Amino acid sequence: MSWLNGVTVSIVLFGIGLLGLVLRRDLVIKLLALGLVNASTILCLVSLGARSDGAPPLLGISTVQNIVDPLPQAIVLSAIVINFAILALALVFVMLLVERYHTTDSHRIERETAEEEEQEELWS
Amino acid sequence: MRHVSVSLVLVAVGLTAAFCVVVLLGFGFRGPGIADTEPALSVATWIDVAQGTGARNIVSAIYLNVRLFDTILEVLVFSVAVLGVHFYLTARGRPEPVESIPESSVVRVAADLLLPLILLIGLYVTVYGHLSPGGGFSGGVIAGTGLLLAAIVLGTKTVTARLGRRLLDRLEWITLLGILIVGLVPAALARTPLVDLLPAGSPGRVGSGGSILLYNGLIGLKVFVGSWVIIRHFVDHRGEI
Amino acid sequence: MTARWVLLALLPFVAGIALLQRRRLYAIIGMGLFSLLLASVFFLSHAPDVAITEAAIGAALATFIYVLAIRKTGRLTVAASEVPGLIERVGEEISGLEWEILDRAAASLGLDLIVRFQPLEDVKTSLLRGEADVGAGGLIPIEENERLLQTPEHLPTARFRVWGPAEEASSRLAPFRGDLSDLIDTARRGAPLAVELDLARFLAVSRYNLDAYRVAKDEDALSYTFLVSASQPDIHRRLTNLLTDLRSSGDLETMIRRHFP
Amino acid sequence: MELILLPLLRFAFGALSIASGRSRRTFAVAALLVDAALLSRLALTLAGGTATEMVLGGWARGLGIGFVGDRIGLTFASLVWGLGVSIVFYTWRQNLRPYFFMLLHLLIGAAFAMVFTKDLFNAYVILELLTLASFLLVGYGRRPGQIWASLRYLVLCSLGMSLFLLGLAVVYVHTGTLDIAELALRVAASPSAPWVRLGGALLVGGVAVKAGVFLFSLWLPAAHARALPAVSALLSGVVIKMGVVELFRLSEVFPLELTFGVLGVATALLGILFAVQTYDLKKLLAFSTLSQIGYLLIGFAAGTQAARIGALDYAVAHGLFKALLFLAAGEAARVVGGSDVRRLVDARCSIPTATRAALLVGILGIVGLPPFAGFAAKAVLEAGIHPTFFHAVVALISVGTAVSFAKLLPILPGRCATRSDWSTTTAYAWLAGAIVLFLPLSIAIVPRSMLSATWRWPAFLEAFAAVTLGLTLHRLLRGRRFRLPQAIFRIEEGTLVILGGFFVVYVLLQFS
Repeated sequence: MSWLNGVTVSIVLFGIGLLGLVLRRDLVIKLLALGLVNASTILCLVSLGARSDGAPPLLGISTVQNIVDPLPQAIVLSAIVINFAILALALVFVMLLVERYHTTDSHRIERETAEEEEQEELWS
Repeated sequence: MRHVSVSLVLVAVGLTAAFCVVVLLGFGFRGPGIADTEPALSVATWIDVAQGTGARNIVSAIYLNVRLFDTILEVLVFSVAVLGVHFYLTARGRPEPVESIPESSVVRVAADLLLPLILLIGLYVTVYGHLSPGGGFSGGVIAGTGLLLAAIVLGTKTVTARLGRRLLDRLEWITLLGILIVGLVPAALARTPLVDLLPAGSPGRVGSGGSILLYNGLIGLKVFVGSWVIIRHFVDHRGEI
Repeated sequence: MTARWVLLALLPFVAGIALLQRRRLYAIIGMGLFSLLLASVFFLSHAPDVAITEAAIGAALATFIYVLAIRKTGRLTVAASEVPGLIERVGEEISGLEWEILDRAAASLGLDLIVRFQPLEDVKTSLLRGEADVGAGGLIPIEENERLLQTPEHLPTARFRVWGPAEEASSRLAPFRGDLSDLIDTARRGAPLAVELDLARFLAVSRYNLDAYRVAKDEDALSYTFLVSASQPDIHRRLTNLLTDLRSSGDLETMIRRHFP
Repeated sequence: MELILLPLLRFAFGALSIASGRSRRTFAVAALLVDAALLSRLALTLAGGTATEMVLGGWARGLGIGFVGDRIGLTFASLVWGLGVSIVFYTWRQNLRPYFFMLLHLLIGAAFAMVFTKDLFNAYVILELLTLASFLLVGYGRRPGQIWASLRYLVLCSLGMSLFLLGLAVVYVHTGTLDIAELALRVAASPSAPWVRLGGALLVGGVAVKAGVFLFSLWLPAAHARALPAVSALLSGVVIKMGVVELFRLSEVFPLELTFGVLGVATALLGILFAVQTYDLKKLLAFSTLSQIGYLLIGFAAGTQAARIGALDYAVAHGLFKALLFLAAGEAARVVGGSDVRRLVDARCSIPTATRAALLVGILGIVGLPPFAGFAAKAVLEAGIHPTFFHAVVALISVGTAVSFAKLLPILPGRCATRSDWSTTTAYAWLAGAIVLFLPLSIAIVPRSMLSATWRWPAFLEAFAAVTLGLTLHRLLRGRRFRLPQAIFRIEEGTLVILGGFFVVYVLLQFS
């Protein structure tokens, strides 16, 4: 089962997320897909060090020889938080758009903003 | 799905599949530790580093000492998100009334019992971040989410009032400034900023690990307040809970 | 380690199924489940710090704010005046012909249906203010309004003039606009009354005592419709299509017979 | 020590301007003064010897986050500072909220960190902070168009950053390092390994989304055109440039000459096509930003030291005149009530004289007439380019730029004098001064020998010829509209185009 490791799965997840991002028109589901893409890179980084006889990077608890690489774990902590921040703000913006256009369909919002742009001026 | 044109679906599936294949083939991952050359950083280095800082959790030692600047930037990103949510969701004309669901006493009792427990867990995860898994960020989020429970029962206004609205608003920037000041203190002592000045202490004790505990505490407080602000706005915006 | 493999193999399926959902709520719950599984994978990959952070942020906080947000983004708000047979509260449930049609429309749009009952005179105001998307509850629109869209008729109705005992009949009475329960109350007491009613409301009132009053029926070709806020052309189109489908398949007949035996 | 103090103090000022919103302008000025002091200290150290290097937290090299204060970093930091000055003046009378100032401080602080860092993951975090801060700034006006533009920006940039992180994983698993200098050594040891190509393509593809490369940055026109003028100036002058800085750092690691050549030519030509076609002033500026990024990439691709330095010099020059153009265009559009060029021409008398003068200086700068910034930087750049093909492309972009900006000329004349307030005029004067005095100023980045070589008559001749040709073409083309595809600017197509761009980079890396 050597092909079934975190890296392979994470790349497949990246692909699924991309498809969701392109093919689903609902903005909320687009954001979920974007979250999946981001999460897949985190899985990829964490899996770089994972091995069956590994031990968590805690001194005094784990055997020193078995400790897995702690650097990817440390950096993905930042990545997780950043992904959450992006998601929260994107969600707020989707809420603002829905309040204005009463829809989460990306094509319709695209069309309506383009029409509005033609009609009204960009500055007031 | 059916509104999407067929050609777009075909192009998307084709490109994505090709992307996956290219990345899978090119990645060259043959299992952990199997590299073409000796990696620049090894686990042994990190163990030395962690022992130098006095922290037992190696990840914490990297996250809050070696790569502290990343963490500060990440806290800034989180602050920007909190501010953004606050800015874009408040000044929108009509604030909707928020009501709690008063009817079920079971929920109320459960919340009364659970809330202190969740806050305690958050505190533990924060304070013991350098000894066991966890840290300021996860601790703060756990405690902040615990308040969601209180918001369900009491309504966000009551919870905010109990926590003290002005205190919350101030904590938001006091903690941020605190983190930056702790990072800048060495500059005042003619050392480079972000250097850890506190002693390593004896590993395994709460008071060990240099300034990791200090940072964890500040970040925990900051994230606790921040996640509550986010939750409050989202709850308020739902109209009812 | 077997557990880790099983979880890893599960991840793409959970993610794929979650993103294929029509209803946003299900997709969100699916992705929350995905995050939880991911956190377990991290834990089994000897990354407890990442697992805790992912569980707290990805699985809990992110899912919460999604769920909190979608109520706002995904509901079909109906302003309705309560009319027995068309849309009425029966205990905890709502039933009626119009409710059934709206329920189907909401399901096909992937929206949660929220009904706000209010007096008939307020329904149009709610629509114009954008507080509701659809107006229901025995609406017979007469004048054209470019800010409100009409759906095709779903039930024919008529004008019933009710007056008495102390009131004089005129050829045109004020159409009824208020709360139906008040009217029923008035009728039950036999108090003076002069009002024009549509079929469903007339039936509702006539279940109680109408002996003291005189009744006349005007034979205008009138029908009930829904009113849709002009900012919601999608909902209007969907409702129109749905009504046409229901009529051509004969389902509408069955539904009408169910509520108006 | 200045290297880390610059960003950290900016962040502290950001927190302070939220804490005490009333003194937000005082803090903005104080931050500029502190920056100036730190930058001049850094410049003195640099003038005295080689680049300063440091590892944050006092750790060993390669272990912690490495910062390097070289000429490039100092130049870009100065650019950021200079733009910061003009933005503070420009917004002085606008009564913006403390929130705006906080974001401004964070953006500038992150830019300072970006120009100095040589750690890949640190670059990722900084780029994300830049993305979020500028995302919120684009939506600051809360118009639905702005909200939608910035949402697309966020989604596409986040996708790009995911590609970057994936590339970082590829690189890390094979080298075990995140330090760019260390990474360069390892890549040089095995330049043709498959992971080098994949990692390089992912990293470059990810950064290119932020750097304004046409195939990748399809979010850019809408975001630039719909944001507030001050924000557009920041986006074009600072945020895009930070992507360029990272591309430059990556070009020292991976063999990217061919890639940058192809991408540069593509982005330059496409940008020009769209710029010539549009009649909306702000969109015109946005598309021209794309075409100008082409110059930089061609400069990186040429392979000579002179071309690389010239490209960086041009990046600074572009930051200056594009910021000036955006500020002036925003002011003009606000006064007239629309940014359509024809409307601006009709109502040109209501546009303040200072604004029209600023537009003139900006146009002279961007079309590259001597002695303005564009000419000086382009001359250095061209001196280093050897393949004739690239030379032809650079000349073509010059002509195209002249064609697209020729339609602005009717706005400028007019005997009517309208006064504007002192703060915006100061902002214009500051930037215009830098554009006029660019040649002496660029001594910081360009060696003196290279500078003197640019003052030759062929360079002058070429500049004037390009402008003349551009004006003639503009007359010929006038009234002729051609339609270009607009669907690529949607979120779905944009995602696919980014994927396609990744493949282009990947394939091109095979041949280098």
